[in-house]
Amino acid sequence: MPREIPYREALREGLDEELANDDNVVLIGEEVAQYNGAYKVTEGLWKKWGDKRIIDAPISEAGFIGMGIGASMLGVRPVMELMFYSFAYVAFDQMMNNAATVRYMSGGLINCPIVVRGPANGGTNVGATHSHTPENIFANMPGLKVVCPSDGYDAKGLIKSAIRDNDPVYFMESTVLYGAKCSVPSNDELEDGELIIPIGKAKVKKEGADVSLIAHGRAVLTSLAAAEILSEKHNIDAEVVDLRSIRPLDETTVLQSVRKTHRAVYIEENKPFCGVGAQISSMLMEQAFDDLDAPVLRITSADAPAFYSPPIEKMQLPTPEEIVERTLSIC
Amino acid sequence: MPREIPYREALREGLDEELANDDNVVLIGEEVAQYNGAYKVTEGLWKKWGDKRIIDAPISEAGFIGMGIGASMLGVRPVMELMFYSFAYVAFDQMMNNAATVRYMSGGLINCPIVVRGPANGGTNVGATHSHTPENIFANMPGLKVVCPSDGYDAKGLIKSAIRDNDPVYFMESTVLYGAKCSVPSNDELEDGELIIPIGKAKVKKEGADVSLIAHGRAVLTSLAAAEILSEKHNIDAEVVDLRSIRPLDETTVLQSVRKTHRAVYIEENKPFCGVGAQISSMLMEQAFDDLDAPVLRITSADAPAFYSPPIEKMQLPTPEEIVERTLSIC
Amino acid sequence: MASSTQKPQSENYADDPINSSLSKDEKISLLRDMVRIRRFEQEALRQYQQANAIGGFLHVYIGQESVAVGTISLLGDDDHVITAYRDHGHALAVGMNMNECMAELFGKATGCSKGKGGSMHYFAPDKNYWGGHGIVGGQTPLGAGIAFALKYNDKKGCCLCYLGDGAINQGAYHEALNLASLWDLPVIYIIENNGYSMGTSQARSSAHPEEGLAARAEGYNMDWEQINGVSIYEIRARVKEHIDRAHEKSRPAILEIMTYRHKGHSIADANAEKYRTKEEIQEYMVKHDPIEFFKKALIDEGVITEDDYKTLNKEAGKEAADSAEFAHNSPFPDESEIFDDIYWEVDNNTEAGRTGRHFFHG
Amino acid sequence: MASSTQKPQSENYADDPINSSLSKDEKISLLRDMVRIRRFEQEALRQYQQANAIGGFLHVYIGQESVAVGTISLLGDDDHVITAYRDHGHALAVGMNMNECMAELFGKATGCSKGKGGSMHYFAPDKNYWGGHGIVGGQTPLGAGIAFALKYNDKKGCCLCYLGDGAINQGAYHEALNLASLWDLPVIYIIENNGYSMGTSQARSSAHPEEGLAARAEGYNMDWEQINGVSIYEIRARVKEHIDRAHEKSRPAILEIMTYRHKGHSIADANAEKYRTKEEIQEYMVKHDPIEFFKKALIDEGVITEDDYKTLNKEAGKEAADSAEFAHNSPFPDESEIFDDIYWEVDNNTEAGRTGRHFFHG
Ligand SMILES: Cc1ncc(C[n+]2csc(CCOP(=O)(O)OP(=O)(O)O)c2C)c(N)n1
Ligand SMILES: Cc1ncc(C[n+]2csc(CCOP(=O)(O)OP(=O)(O)O)c2C)c(N)n1
Ligand SMILES: [Mg+2]
Ligand SMILES: [Mg+2]
Repeated sequence: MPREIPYREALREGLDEELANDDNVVLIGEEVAQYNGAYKVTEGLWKKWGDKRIIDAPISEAGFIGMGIGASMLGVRPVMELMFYSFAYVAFDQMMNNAATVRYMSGGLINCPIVVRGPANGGTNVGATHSHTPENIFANMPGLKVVCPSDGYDAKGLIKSAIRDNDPVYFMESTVLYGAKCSVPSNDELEDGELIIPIGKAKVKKEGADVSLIAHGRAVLTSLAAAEILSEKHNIDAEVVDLRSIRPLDETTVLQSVRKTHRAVYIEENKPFCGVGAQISSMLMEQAFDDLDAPVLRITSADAPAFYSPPIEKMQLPTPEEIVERTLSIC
Repeated sequence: MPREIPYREALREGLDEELANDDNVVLIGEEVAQYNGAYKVTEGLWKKWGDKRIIDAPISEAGFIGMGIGASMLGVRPVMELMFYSFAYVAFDQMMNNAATVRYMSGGLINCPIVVRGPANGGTNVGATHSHTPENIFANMPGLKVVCPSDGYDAKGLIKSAIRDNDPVYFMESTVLYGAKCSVPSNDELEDGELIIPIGKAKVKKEGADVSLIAHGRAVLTSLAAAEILSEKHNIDAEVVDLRSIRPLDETTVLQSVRKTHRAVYIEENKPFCGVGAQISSMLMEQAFDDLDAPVLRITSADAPAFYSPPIEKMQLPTPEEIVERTLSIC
Repeated sequence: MASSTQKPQSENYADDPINSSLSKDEKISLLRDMVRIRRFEQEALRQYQQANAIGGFLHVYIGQESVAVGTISLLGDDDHVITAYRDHGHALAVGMNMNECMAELFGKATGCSKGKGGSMHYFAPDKNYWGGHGIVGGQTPLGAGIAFALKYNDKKGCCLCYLGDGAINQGAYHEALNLASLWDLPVIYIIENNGYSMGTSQARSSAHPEEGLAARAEGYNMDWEQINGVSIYEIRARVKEHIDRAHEKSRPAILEIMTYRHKGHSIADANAEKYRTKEEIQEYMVKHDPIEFFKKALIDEGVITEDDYKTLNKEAGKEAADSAEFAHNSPFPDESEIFDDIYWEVDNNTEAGRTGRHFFHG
Repeated sequence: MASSTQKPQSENYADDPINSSLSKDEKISLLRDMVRIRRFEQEALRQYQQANAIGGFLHVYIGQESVAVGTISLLGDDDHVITAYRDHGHALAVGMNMNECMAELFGKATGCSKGKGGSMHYFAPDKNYWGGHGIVGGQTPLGAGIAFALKYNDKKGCCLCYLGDGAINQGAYHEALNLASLWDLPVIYIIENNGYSMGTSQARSSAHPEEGLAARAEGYNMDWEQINGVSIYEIRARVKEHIDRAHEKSRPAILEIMTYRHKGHSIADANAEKYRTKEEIQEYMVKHDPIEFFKKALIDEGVITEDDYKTLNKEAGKEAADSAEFAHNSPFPDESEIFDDIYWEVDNNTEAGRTGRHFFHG
C-alpha cells in the first residue's frame, strides 16, 4: 500500500536526504532551526543535524540570501528558506542580480548552486504584502530556475534535484498545500533507491482529448477539480498538464497536449499582467497557431492586491467553477 | 518652425513646469541637485529651485524611495530619480509593496502620488546589473502605473501627467534616447498653454495597412526604421503603434490596428519570458483571435543577461533587420 | 557623538512635570486606554479561537500597552504615528474605535480598512495614524517620509515610528536612520524590545553594543535612550524630551523601550512556551505587566480604588464584547469591492482613471 | 564594545615587523604592483579616450593603489577578495595579468570574463578573487558569504571585502555587518574612503560618529580602525592584526582607509573638478599620492634609486602598452557566446541542462 504523507513532510524528507547526501548542504532561514520552521517544513532537522547544518537567521533577507549566494560561489550548497516568498522583495537585488548574473559576468568562471525556497501563494488571509506570487518575475531572468511543485511527490523529487542543481533554483511552495497528503513512495520501494524528479519536465496529471488545462502550483489541483466537473456534467474530456517548473519550461509536453486537444486554458494563482499564462499563450500563438481551434484563455487571480477578508479573498483566486465556465466558452 | 530639443531637455522642461505648478513637487535622487544629474536631466534645476525642492540623496534607494512614499501619503509629490532603473531592485519592496498596496490595504484611505523615474534600458555596455528593463515586472502589480516614453515630446507630456497623477507612476526612460532630438512645441505655441499627454493612450506613429508593429520605449524607433525598410524594399505597409504606457494599457488602439492589419509583431527591449509582448500577444489571442491571419510574433532582447562587449551587446537588442525578417515571415 | 541620557532607574517618574501635571481624570484615562487595548485583544483572541471569526494572522500586544499609550499620550495635532503589524494598541491609542478595529479583524465592510487590510493593516490618516505594516522594517523609511513631509510643510510635528527588536536588522531601517540624521528629520524610532522576534531571542538575532539596541544610533550621530517600559510614567517622562527636540530642532532619535509580550508571537505561535521558559513568562506577567504596575501606582496615589478599577475593566470588557457583536452583525464586503481602492484616479473616476485599461483579467 | 586601536599617526610603520621583515625585493615588488596598476589604468584611459576601444563605464583607481596592494600583500592561500566596480587595482594585486584585464575592457574574447563583464566585473576565482560588482554595496553580503564558506570548510582564511564611502548607506551592508558579527564570520570590510561618492562628499552622504565611518562598527560590537592610506607601510602594519584576528578568532572588522581618487568618479565624470576644488585635488596628488610616498620612502631607505624607479615605471608602462596591443589584436566574442555562461548545467551539457527549455526567444 503506497505511503501517504503531507507535502511538508515530503519536502522535509527531500531536505533530510540531501543533507545526508552532501556535507555542503546547509539550511538557513528565519526560525528554521530551533523553532522547527514557521510552517514546520524543517521540523526535527536541527535536532538531527545540529547548528552547523541548520541555521536560524535574523530578519535580514538581503543579508542572509546574499551571504548564501557568496557562500555558494565557493561550493557551499545553501538552501535558504523565505518564511514567505513575498519577502524575496527585500532581497530582490541579491536574487536577481548576484545569483542570476555572476556566472555570465564572469564568463562562466562562477556558478551559484543555491536554492531559495518558501511558500509563494495567496489565499490565506494575510493581506497583500504577504501574498505575492513572483514566479513570472523570477522566471523572466535568464540564469534563474523557478520550480512550483503542486504536490508532495513532486515537492520531494524536485527539491532534491534543485539542491543538486548547479544553478540557482527558486523553489516556490504553498502554505495551503503543506498539509495536503499524497502518495510518496519510500526509498526502498523505488528502483533507484530515491525519488528524483528532473527539473524541466511537465506532467500530464490527467489525460484528455477535448481541451488542455495547463497550470502550475496549486492551480493544478483547481484544474483537476474542474476537469472532473467538465467530465461529469459537461461530457468534456479535459487534459490537465502541470508545468512543475516555470523555467526551464517543458514546452514539448504543452505543445503535444494542445496539438491533441486543439484548445487550451492556462490557470494560475499569479496575477494576470505578464503572468506565466501570458508566456504560454504567446508561445502557443507562435508555435501552435494552426492547431488552435479557439483562443487560449487565461484564468488567474483577480488583478488586485490580495484582499484580507476571508470570503472575499477566496473569490480572488481561480475556482473550479470559473475554470469550467470559461472552458465551456471555447468548447 | 517647430522647436527641436533633446529628450532630456524636454523631460527637464516638464519637471521644471511642474515644480512651478505645485509647491508640493520635490525632486530627490542621487546627484540630481549639485551635480546636475548623472545624465543631466535635472541640469540647472537645483540652481533655480534650491535645496528645498531639489535634493541630493545618499546611495540608499530603499531608504529614500521609501521616504518618498511616506511623504507622498501626506501630500508631498516626490519625483524620485533612479540613476539607473536597475537600482529599483534594491528598493523593490518599497516600490512593490508600500507604493502599490497601501491604498488597497487601507481601504482607500491613502494614496501615493509619487513618481519614480530614470533610465531603464540596455545597450550601453554597462553590464548585466545595470541593464534591467523591469516594465513588465512593475506593470504586473495592480496599483502601479508604468510609462515608457519613446521620444522627447511624449517624455515631456507624460512626465507632467505622471506628476499630477494621484497614483504611483514608474516612469522609464532611456539613456540612449536622452540626446535624441524631436519637435516639442513651446508652451506659447500650444492652445492649452502646456503640453499634457494623458497616461493610457497609445499613439499610432505611422499608419499602415499590412501589419502592426507594436512596441514601447526605444523599440518604437527601431520599429519605425523597420517599417521604412518594409515599405521601401518589400512593399509592405506597416503600421507602428507606440504603447507609451504599459499600465494603464491602451488595448483599444492596439486592437483597432490589428483588426485593420490582421497581423502583428510586438517589439521590445525587454527580456522575452513573461515580457510585455507576451501580455499583448495573449490579449490579441483572446480578443482578436478571428482577426488574426497569422500568429502574433514577438521580438525582444536576447534571453541572456546583458553582454558587456559593445559589438555583441548590440546583437542582443532588436534591430530593424530582425524586425523586417520576422515580419516578412508572417506577411 | 550623541550620548544617551542615562537617568537612574530609581527616579520617581511620577513626579516628573509631564506626569505630575496630569489631572486625576487624565491619569485614569491613561490606565483606561491600556485596559481597553487589552480587553479588545482578549476579545479578539476569543473570536479567533472560539468563534473562528477571524482569519490570517493575529499578533497581540498584550503586555506592551504602556508603550503605545504612554508615547502617544504625548503627541499633539501635528504628530504622527506609524508602526508594524502588531498594531492594535497604537490604533486604539490614537483614538480609533473598537468597532472599526474589530470589524477589520472579521474582514467586514465596516472595518477601518473595509476588510482589506486585516489585523496587520489598520490605518486612520484622519488620526495621523499611517498603519499597520506587514513587512518587517518596511515602515521605517515611511516614517522618515512622514517626518520629511512635516518638515517640508513647516509643521512643528514629529513622527513616532515603532518597530520590533527583530526589525532592527533590516537594511531599510539602516538607510532610514542615515537619512533621518543627515537631513534632520523629526522622526523618533521606538524599538519595542520584547526580547524576541518570533522564536528568536535578541541575543540570537542582533550583534549590538552592550548598552543596547538603541545605541546603534551613535553610528548615525543620533540621540538614543533605553527605557524601562513597565512604567507608563517613565515612558512619558523620558520620551518627552525627544519629542521636544524633534519639534524644536528637527532631530531624530532612537528609543528602545524594554517590554514583553505575554502571548505568543501570533495566534499561530505554538512554541511560545518553548523558546521562553514558563518561569520567564510568569515573572514578566507578574512583575512587568504595565497595567498592573500603573493600576497599583494609581491606587497608591489615591487616584483610584480597586473598585474603580474593576468598573473600568468591566466597561472596557463590555466595549470589546460590543465591538465583537458589531463586527458579527456587519456585512462582508461585496465582491465588486475587489477592484476598488487600487487606483485613486479610478476610484475618483477622473479622466486619468478612465484612460486606458487599468485592470486585466486572467 | 569593540574599540579602535588608535595608534599614533607618527609611528614609524616601516619598523613594524610586518614591514621590516620584507626583503628588498619584496619592497620593490610592492612598489611595482602599485605602479603597474597606475600604468595599466593610464593606458586604459588613453584607449578609452583616444582609441575609442572601450565602452560603458571605466572607474579608475588612480591614487588609491596602496589600499589594494597593501592589504592584499598580507594575504595567504585561504584568504579571499571581493570588491565593487572600481576593481582593476584589486585584480592586478591578486595577480591577474594585464592582458586579460585590458582585453576585458575592450570586450574581447580573451578578457578575464570573456568580454561579458567589462570594467566593473573582473573575476578570478582561481586567485581567490570574486569580483568586481556593479551594484553599490551588493558585494557586502557576498563577502560575508565567502567568509561563511571558509569557516564552514574549516579553513583558516578570511575575506577582504572592499567598499566605498558612499556604499556604507546601503541596507545590504548593514545586514551583512550584523550577520558577520553575530555569526563570527572572518570578513574584513575595508571602506576605501576617497571622500566622495560620485559628486557627493562624505558630509553630504553619511551621518556618522566623529571618529569616522568605520566607527559604525560599534553598533555591531565589531572591531574597527581608521587608517591613513597614503602609506602602504601603515596599511600593512595596521591591517595585519585584523587579518590575524579573523584567522584566529574568526572575528570580522571594519577598516576605513583614507585615500583619494585623483581622477573623476568614472571616465564620464565631467564634474570632477567642480565638486572638488582644483586645490584640493592638487594637494592630494602631491601630498597623498601613495606611489610618490612609497617611492620616496624606498629611496630614503636606500632600497632603490631614482633610476631604478624610472626603469620599473618604464617596464610597467611597456607592460600596459603591450596589453593594449594584445587586446587590440584579440578577437571579439562570437555572437553564439551570448547563450553561454548563463546556466552551469547547460554549459556542461548535463541532463539537467538538456531537460526543458532554458532560453526563450522574442
Ligand atoms: C521582511 C520580513 N521578514 C520576515 C517576516 C516574518 N515576520 C513577521 S514578524 C517577525 C518577527 C519580528 O520580531 P520583532 O521585530 O521583534 O517584533 P515583535 O513581533 O516582537 O513585535 C517575522 C520574522 C516579515 N513579516 N517581513
Ligand atoms: C545601488 C546603486 N545605486 C547607485 C549606483 C550608481 N553609483 C555607482 S558608483 C556610485 C558612487 C559610489 O561611491 P563610493 O561608494 O564612495 O565609491 P567610489 O566610487 O568612491 O569608489 C554610484 C552612486 C549603483 N551602482 N548602485
Ligand atoms: Mg520583538
Ligand atoms: Mg568614494
